[in-house]
Amino acid sequence: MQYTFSDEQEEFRLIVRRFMDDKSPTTEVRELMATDQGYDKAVWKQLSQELGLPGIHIPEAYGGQGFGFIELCIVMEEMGRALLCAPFFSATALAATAIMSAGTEEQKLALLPDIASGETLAALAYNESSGHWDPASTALTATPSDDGYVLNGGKSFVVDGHVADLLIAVARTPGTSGIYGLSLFSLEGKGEGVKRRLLQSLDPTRKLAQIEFDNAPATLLGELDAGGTTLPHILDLAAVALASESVGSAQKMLESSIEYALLRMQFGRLIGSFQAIKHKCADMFLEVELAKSAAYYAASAAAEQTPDFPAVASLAKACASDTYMKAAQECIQIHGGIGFTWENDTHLYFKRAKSSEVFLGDPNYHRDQLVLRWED
Amino acid sequence: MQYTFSDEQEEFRLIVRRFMDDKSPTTEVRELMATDQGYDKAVWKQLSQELGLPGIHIPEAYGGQGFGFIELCIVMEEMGRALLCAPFFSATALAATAIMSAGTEEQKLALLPDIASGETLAALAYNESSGHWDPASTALTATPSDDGYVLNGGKSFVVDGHVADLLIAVARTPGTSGIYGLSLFSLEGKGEGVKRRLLQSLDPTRKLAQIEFDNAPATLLGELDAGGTTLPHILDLAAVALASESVGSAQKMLESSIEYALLRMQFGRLIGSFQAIKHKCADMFLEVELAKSAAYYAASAAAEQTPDFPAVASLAKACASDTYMKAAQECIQIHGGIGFTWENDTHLYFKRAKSSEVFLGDPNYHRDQLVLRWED
Amino acid sequence: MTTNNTADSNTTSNEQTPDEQSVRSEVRTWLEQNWDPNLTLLEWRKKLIDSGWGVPAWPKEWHGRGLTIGLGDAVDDELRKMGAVSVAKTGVRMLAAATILEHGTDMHKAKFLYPLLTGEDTWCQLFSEPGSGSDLAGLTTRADFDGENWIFNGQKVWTTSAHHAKWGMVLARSNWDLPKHQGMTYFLIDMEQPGVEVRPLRQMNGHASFNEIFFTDAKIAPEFMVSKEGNGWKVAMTTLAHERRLADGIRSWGRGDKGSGRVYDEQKAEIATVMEPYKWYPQRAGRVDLLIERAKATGKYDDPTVRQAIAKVLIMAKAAEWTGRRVKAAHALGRQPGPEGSLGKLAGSQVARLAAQAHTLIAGADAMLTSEDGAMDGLISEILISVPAESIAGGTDEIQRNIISERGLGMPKEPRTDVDRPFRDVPRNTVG
Amino acid sequence: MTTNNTADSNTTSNEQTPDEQSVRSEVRTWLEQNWDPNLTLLEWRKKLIDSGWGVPAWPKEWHGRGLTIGLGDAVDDELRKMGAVSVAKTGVRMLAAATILEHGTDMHKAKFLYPLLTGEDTWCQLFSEPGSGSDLAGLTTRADFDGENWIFNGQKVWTTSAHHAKWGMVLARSNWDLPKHQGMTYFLIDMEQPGVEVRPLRQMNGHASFNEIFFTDAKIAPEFMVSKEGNGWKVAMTTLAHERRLADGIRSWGRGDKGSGRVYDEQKAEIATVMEPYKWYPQRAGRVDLLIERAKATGKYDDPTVRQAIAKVLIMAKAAEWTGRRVKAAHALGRQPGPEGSLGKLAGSQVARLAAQAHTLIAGADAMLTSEDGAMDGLISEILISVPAESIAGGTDEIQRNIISERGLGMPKEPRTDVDRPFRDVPRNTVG
Repeated sequence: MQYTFSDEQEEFRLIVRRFMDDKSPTTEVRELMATDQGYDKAVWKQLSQELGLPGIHIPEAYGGQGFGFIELCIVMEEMGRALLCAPFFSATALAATAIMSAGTEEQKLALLPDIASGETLAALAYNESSGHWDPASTALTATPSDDGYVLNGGKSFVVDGHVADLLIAVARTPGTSGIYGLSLFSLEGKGEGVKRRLLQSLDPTRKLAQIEFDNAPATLLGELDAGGTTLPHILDLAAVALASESVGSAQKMLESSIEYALLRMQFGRLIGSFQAIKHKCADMFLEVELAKSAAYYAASAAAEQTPDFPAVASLAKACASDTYMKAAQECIQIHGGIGFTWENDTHLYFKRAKSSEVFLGDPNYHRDQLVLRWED
Repeated sequence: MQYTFSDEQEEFRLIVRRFMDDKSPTTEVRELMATDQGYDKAVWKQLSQELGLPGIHIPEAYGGQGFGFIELCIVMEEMGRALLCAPFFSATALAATAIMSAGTEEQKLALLPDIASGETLAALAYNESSGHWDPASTALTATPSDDGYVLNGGKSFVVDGHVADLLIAVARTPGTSGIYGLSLFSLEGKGEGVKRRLLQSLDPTRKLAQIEFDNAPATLLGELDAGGTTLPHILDLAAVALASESVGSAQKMLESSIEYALLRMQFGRLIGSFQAIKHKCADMFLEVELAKSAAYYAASAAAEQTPDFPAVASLAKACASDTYMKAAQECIQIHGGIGFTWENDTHLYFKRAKSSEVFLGDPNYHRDQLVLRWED
Repeated sequence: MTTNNTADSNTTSNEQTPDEQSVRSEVRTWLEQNWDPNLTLLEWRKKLIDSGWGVPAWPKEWHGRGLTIGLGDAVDDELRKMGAVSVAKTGVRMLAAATILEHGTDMHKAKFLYPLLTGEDTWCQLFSEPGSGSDLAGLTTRADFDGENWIFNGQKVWTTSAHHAKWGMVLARSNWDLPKHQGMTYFLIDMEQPGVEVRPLRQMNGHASFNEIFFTDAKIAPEFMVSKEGNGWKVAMTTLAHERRLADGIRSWGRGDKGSGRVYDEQKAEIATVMEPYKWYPQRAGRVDLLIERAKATGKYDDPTVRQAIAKVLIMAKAAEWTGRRVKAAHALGRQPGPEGSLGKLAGSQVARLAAQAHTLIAGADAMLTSEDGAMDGLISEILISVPAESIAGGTDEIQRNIISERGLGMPKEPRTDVDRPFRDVPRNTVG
Repeated sequence: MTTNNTADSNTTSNEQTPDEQSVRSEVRTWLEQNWDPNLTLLEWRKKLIDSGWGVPAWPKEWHGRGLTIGLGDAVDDELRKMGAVSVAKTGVRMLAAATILEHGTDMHKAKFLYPLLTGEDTWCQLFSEPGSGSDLAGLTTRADFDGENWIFNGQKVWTTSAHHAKWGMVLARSNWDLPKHQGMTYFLIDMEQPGVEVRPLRQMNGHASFNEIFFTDAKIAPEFMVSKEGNGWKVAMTTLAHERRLADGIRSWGRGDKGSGRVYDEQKAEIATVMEPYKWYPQRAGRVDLLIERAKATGKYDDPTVRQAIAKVLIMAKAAEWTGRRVKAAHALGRQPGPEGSLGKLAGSQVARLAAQAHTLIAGADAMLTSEDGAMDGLISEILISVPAESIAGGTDEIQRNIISERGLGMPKEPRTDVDRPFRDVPRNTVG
């Protein structure tokens, strides 16, 4: 088990951080979050061509960088820190991971290179309007047709689903129920029978779409009815990627809190010299460090495919979600009134925290999973 | 609804408090907790004859003082504050309340006067070794016999059960299950077929007994099979009495914390001048005041038999248990090392807090009940 | 009973403490003869003010009848029963009125009170600054006397209603060589002058309920000073005491009287304007009232962990409510108010935060959506992004804990280094 | 590499940085020739100490071989593999040794180190006082020089093992006219003299793991002063730094070597005595390891609200464990240790408290019982009444938060009023 990052990984992190500092200041975030598209094509191109990030954990055989899940998580963490608006989480962390886990060799060769190069934006259409995170709740149906399948039903909360060129959708064979009869399908975002609508999201830096499928032609990804096996793992990996993003953001909230506490004076003293603020920051610091350790351990467990991975994926998700939410709340509190203004950047992070708290399952759900999955 | 105490009630509280200050200093508590009997007969006699406390909420027709449930709760609160070691909770709050709720007129006339006068110690044998608080879990059986019933099975966690002259036991008609077939029975503590054992309790100021019944002759109290109706109310009343005791103790913990914080110096200052301690005390104060309000409201709801009583009984119990436990913990923390010593009195209260936290159902149980019982 | 009670009177009411029944009957008679819903709001209010029934607890020489607060409430009750519209008793106006009545000159009273009651003049309060929030006495807006006027420069913030206020109560530093609390002066400022710029301040929840005010050589004539130079802190304390007392009233004020007629329509429009900044306040407090209904509607009621979350909110919210009633009940019995009152604010912050958490669990994935896509047409998302203000606005939790521990529990203040030297030597914020 | 490496040596090892393999082989050879489980513990230890393999990382002139810490660990590893008993490396002894090696005179080293290593002398540390806990530098035990000896008066507390200690490290105030940190002196005191009274201190969980020490005209000859008069604070910092470093080791020390023979039996008895005060420490930390097993055994595992409580403990406990490993791994890569290390203590308090809560929910009514009647023969109740110490012992949570915010986050210290004037003028406790 790798408990800390290698020198190469630390070096890589610095490169990513410098890119984010340069390309994703909050002025930029504010501009992009006001658009429907939600990202900057030029920055995405640079991030793809100069750093190769969209292919970070995709094997070289499929056109990727051939790094592992730990490096993916480093990227997520740095993006979370900078609140980067880009379709990385959707295309690489979610969709590419799903294809790598479920697709046939042929499909990987066909689909992954364009994702790795950043040319294809992909999205994972998993959740439905019921809002449940359990794969068993899937209602979208996939009926065999002459040249494949047709999908009928709807998906919701699809990250970047409105701009995705490629959709990876989870659907069930008609007549099945529970975790049986679930499969993954690929189809074009602008394909026949696909109607997409950008949802109004509380966190405008993460775009969510609702998608209706009306006899939409789709191709089976991997094996039929294997979703019950592949999906939980895909979702666990997604949860760890999201947890990594959250600890990056949480660290930023801690730093922002300290920075303000060491700048702001009241009663003739820096507010950072009052125990009420110092102790709050000490607690934040503890929680952020613990959440980092959990996310790092989970990333390592994913990379090494250890048997405790499912449990620690839930552990990391619950821990990171709670920590980020609390850190954002406390960051507002330490800023006082100014922290509640639109002008101050804290709310951008607060809203992302709220969105990440429930995405892929809220902390209560993952705490329950953690205990049920725990092996003594 | 009575939101505060009348002048007469405040006056009564002062009388009770003076008695407790006089008779139950912690030196006395420490002596009594080391005994098996657990109380001082002389003090009990005074408390009965001078103040009439054992009959506080028993109607005058049955030899009591004829006050209401609010006055009972005032007594409980003051006893909690002083950590009085006496069979008041067992005999008056639990057993007499059960007899008043379930007994026939004749039985009330027969049993209550001696409890009211303090001559008879009574105990409610409700819980069994399974530790469940739901009446449905009752396993003790009551089989009809020639001159009444015989009880078979066991009871546990019976407060003062080892010294009680009179036992009120909950048992079920053989062959019944759930809340059906439950009845209350009265029998002598030293009666035939009754074996009692003092349990080793974490809180030595509250004595608990285990009782085995082996064909023990018993008299039906009130109506057969009516326990499913009477018991929940008896337990709710008991919960509110216990909540009142807990807020009295919690208030003591708050006062003890402040007192020490205004006495102890570190770094050339009173520790009570540090924000870390001040804010901790402010939070304690808030919680104790809220718990008091909840207990007072619940006592008032009991007295006026309002429809929201079941829900607020659970609310008060959950709130008071958590508040007391936390206040005791923080009181130790504010005292530092000395707070963890045997010599310091805080642990006496801490142990009572732990015991009261789970007695009659832990806060999780009552929170759940609160929501399930809540009527919008 | 006020000291003004002995002043000369031209009303027809009985002199000295009249009893409630006779007051009620007198106002009823007057209303029966005068109340007319078809008057304009202004016409009616002038009539009401002139009769002394608009603010009966005010002194007789200033539009009132010198009645006790209790009798004043009885008069209001009669107006309510009749459906008669009252004078403009909005929150900030009442703070200005209370301050002027207590500390103002006769010129102030003559000039300001009447148009304040008719509703023609709106007011705002200009105390907080970007650099002085919790530490209000650290303010740095400067008032310099140029021989003719006081010249104002600086910035104020968190000013509700400043965008339509005609007058402002403003606290500024007029002397930098005295300790911080002694160098402030309190003025009444004309908001409609060139040196005053009002900019809306947008919050993280999208509303703009407050304003920032920029003073650039704004002018105030010396006669608009309230009390003496350097006495500003004391006057401000009067305003703040009334603000604390009225806090609930300010927010719940003006549900509006029901009826048809011109006066009602005009009142409705007035209320809409005044209440606009407060419409998100119920969401900020966490909307505890919706929890069980929402849980049942989403099916989350069946989840025991959600029930725990709801229970935690209910316990705190109900206990806080009962604490409030306990304080009032004790007060009604003539007992000294205990320190319980000051705890409500802190409890409210925690209720709001716990409620937002429970609403999040109940909403699940829907917590990510807002506006028409969000649960209850965006109401739930408004809760989620409004509650962080509850523990800040009107005094942070940290300040509340200081107050509670010091005033409620008698714990010592921290050593201070900012109060015993000239303000110009006290370290302070260079930027807001 | 220590500066003592160049000192004259009478061992047969290679001079200068020997490699690990040769060290391991050398000690193995020596052990094969010398290790004999049928010796008495004392006989064996003397042999081991004389060989230099007992404390190989100590200087050559003081029973060691001047090896690096890493090579010392390798030697210990070889002893372990052979099943050979080591020198008396118990916690408090090692603190004394480290302090004496760094600040002691040659007389101290000659007199104390040898019997300390053989196990003949036990030690205790006398720093904390009833009146100075978090504020250690506020201590008031006085040392007055009577022309011949230092005369001690005062009271110490929280002294583990004092009841069987031969020697104590004691910090006392020798000058009351200097600021608090400058008036303390560090001594080595003979505990077996009439002026020293040791009383056991009983805790709320019934154990008596600590002692109170009363000095009444106890005597210390001047040559037992460590470092200079007034330099005590600095020396104490050395002791405390080693205490922090060894914290885990002190508690887990001495599982004992396995095997049969006289030396093992004697070691077992020694360990039993030394470890006695620590036997409740695992319970104090909350026994996270038992939670799921207990939940399954009681059926509470099926309650989702209990699973939430368990999950909260597991998250914090595992994350804290991984944080510890992260620090070590970074250290092993030669990186500067970050401030993460100092967070473990604070996390531990919270884990313990959460674990006690979860154990309570799991135990239900059984939480009211103890001893043989209690769950797991009273082990669960010992958890419940031991965890309150976790957030106090070894530095309260409040002090940890001060340290973390100041050293870890660079936040300013609070204004201090106790460090810049003669100690006799600093307000302090009149009673403990």
